[in-house]
Amino acid sequence: MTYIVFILCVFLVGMALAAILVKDLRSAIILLSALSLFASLVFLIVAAPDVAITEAAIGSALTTVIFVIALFRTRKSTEGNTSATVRRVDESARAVRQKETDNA
Amino acid sequence: MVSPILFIVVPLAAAFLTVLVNRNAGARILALLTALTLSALAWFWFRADLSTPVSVVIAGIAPPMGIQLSMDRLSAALALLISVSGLLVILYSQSYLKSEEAQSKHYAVLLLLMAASFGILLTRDLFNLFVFYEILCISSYILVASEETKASFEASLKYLLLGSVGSLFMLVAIGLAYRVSGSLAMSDIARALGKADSSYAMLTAALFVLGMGIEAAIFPVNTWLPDAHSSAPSSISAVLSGFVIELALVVLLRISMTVFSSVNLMLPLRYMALAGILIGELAAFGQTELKRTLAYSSMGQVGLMLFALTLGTEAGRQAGMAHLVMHTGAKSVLFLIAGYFIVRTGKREIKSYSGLGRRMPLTGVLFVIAALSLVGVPPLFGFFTKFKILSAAAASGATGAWLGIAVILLGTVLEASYLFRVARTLYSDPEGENVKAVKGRMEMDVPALVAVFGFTLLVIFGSFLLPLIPSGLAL
Amino acid sequence: MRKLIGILLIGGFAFYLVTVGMGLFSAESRSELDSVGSEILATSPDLSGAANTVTAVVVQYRGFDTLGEVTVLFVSALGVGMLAMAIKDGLLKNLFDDNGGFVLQAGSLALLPFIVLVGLYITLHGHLSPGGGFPGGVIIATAVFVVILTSKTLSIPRGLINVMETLAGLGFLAIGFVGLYSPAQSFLANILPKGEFGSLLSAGFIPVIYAIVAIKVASELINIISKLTAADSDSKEAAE
Amino acid sequence: MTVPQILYVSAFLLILIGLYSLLTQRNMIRMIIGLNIADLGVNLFLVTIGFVDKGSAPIFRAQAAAGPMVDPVPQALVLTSIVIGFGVTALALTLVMRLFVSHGSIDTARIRGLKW
Repeated sequence: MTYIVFILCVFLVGMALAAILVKDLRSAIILLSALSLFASLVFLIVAAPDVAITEAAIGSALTTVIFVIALFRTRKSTEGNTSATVRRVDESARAVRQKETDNA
Repeated sequence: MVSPILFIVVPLAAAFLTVLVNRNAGARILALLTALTLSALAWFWFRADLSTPVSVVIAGIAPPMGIQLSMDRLSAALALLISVSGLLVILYSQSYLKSEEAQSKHYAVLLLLMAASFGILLTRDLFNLFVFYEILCISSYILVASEETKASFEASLKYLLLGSVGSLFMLVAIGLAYRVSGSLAMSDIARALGKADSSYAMLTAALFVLGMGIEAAIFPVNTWLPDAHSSAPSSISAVLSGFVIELALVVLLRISMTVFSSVNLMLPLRYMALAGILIGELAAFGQTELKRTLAYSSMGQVGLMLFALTLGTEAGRQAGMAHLVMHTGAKSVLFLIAGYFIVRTGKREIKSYSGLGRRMPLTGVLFVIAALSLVGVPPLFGFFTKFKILSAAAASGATGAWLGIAVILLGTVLEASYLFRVARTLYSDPEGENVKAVKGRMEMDVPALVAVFGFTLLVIFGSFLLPLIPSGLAL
Repeated sequence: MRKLIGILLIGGFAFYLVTVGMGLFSAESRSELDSVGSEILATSPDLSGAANTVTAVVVQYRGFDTLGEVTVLFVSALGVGMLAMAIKDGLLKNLFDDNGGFVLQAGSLALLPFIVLVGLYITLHGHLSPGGGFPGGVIIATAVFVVILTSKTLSIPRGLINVMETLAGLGFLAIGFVGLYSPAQSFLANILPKGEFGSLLSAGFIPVIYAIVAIKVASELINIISKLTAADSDSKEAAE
Repeated sequence: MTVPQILYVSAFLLILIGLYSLLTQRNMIRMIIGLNIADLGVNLFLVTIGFVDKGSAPIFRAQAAAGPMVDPVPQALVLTSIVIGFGVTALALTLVMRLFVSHGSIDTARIRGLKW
């Protein structure tokens, strides 16, 4: 058990470092979410299942949702107005869908 | 049977209900009624015989397993102060916030702030204290941001980030305390820390004081205060400067005297207090905006109270509590009137208020009275409290007491000069453009005037309350 | 400069904590509890009737904290509601106009009852197994988020959610008052019959409180997310 | 090293990493990420305090598990702390969104109104 905890804790610290050092904000948020999920695994191992389930639901899922919403809403647009951002997001969404239909 | 628990439950229930009341008027009336109920409750407890504190256990489980609330004389006095100032501020908001949209939620948050204040006063469980402290902090952040200006959002976020770090420190301290005592009840922790290793107790106490000191605006961690108090809506500035920081200060002091009695925190706190007085008053002297001046002045006044409370003598504690009551009255009056000056002129700088005292004669007089009391001019309440602090310091013989007296006198001189500057501007000859810029009727609205008048009564006749102010900062 | 100050501050703090803290855990790790926890473990089955002791602590021994905790969420939801009203950039509206097609919409609606069921299970078994009102409420709210994310025209019944929120809050306080005016004479006292240990209908008021907490948490979270994702028209409606 | 020591050290490192990020970052969302990491560290610390060697989860089952149970009280505290952390995060991010609407930036260096 000591080894499992040790490896998981090394992961935890590594992920935390990565989350604050990584350039891309999106990656940082996803790393935070993964960090939370790993932490809930640690909680499960050290006999705290209640904490684990709450951390997984709130820390890992909900917090990420809020962070992603905040990221979308604070995305810097090149022209300085939001309509351009909207257009860009729309275009990328359309491109993704196009690709999917192509693949299908 | 009137249980102290009503202090927490009544505002909570009213806040939950406010969400359903979408009309502003309804929310206002609900908030006013709640504050009236709370004032009546507080009056009941203030009059009650509390020579032995009344304790209530939650869920019928005695501490250390359960949570215990306890009502003593200090809590009853502060509860009365909080509920009456809450009542007056809600009355004032009625006319001040008229133009704002969707203010009904604002009242709910204000009620929750009051519930949390009562919670941290009454609880005797360290973690329960933390939970109520968090409610207090979060509602303060929201109320600061509710001015909805650029500056208020920034101030609120800054306050939030600093406050969250403080809560983290507090939580670590609670964890350390639980590790050594195996309990969360304050009395158990006090006993266990007394026996523990001194560096361990010191670390726990330092983390806790640093964490909670952020809300109490103790010197090194009070950088949020001038921004938050000056960019909040004026009624909220009155609440935050009027009782929130004082409350945090008193609770912090009570905890460091009881739970952390094994650690000598008084001396470092006393020097922090002196640094706070100097920096606050010096910074206030240099400000050009009225509300910012008042905010920095609060910083200095908190230092003054902290100095008196940490003297370690009965007289010092009594003087500190008296000064706290005086400051609640005076600073509320000043902030509430400053709010109206901003509404009438649309400007925040002191120099644009020239001649306003002649246009609003009654308001101007009330402002000057509160300012004089804050400086400590006889026969106002402020004179007696400041005098008591100085004499207590001289009699205590504590380390740094004489240095403290010198700093307080210097602070008083600075305070007198900047408040006199404001008063002179109010009664100077108005410049042509300013007269036109002033809109609205001559005086403040009636409810606001009543509220300000209530606080002014406290400032003038507070000296008669002196024998009633309790001093025991007991657990 | 900022970095330097940050490193210095944190380094000093680190040094102190490590020196004291390693001393704290340097002794061989404990095999026995020497805290109030052991007392709680001994008395909990009789006193609360809950198999899960953490639940017993959260709801009964420290139920007052839970009331405060629910209030913290309530305050944040109020704050988010007050502040989010003026964010009107229309970005998310456009984002969510991209509704993902029929399969996703129908699928999310079909999933809704199942996710809610899981949430209810976790909530109501809180006194028997890990879980309880907080994760249960989050899961129930998640079911609604999935529908929000996929559908274009769904409008959240704000009024209904507000009513639920208020009723849940008042219900919690009412249960507290029942305890206060019952023979136990103590706020939040567990006066309901304890039932058979380990069965679903046991532990007195613990499942009731957890159900209330779940409703409260779910409605707060739906409120927060729907305010934050609200499009222009929606936020105007909320302002009224 | 024993399990509590490993947990203690990593909880402590998480707090430090989070606080470092909070103090040095200029992007407000990154500051809040730092706050969350520190929060997680504190939660891990609290769980560590209640840990007992070879302890089982504090749930009574039909077939009684051998050995001691871990302390349930810190776990209850952590539940509260997680929920409070979420509330603060949601509020902070809403404030950041509002600041972006009024200033067009989430960089503290570009927001000039107040000194940070």
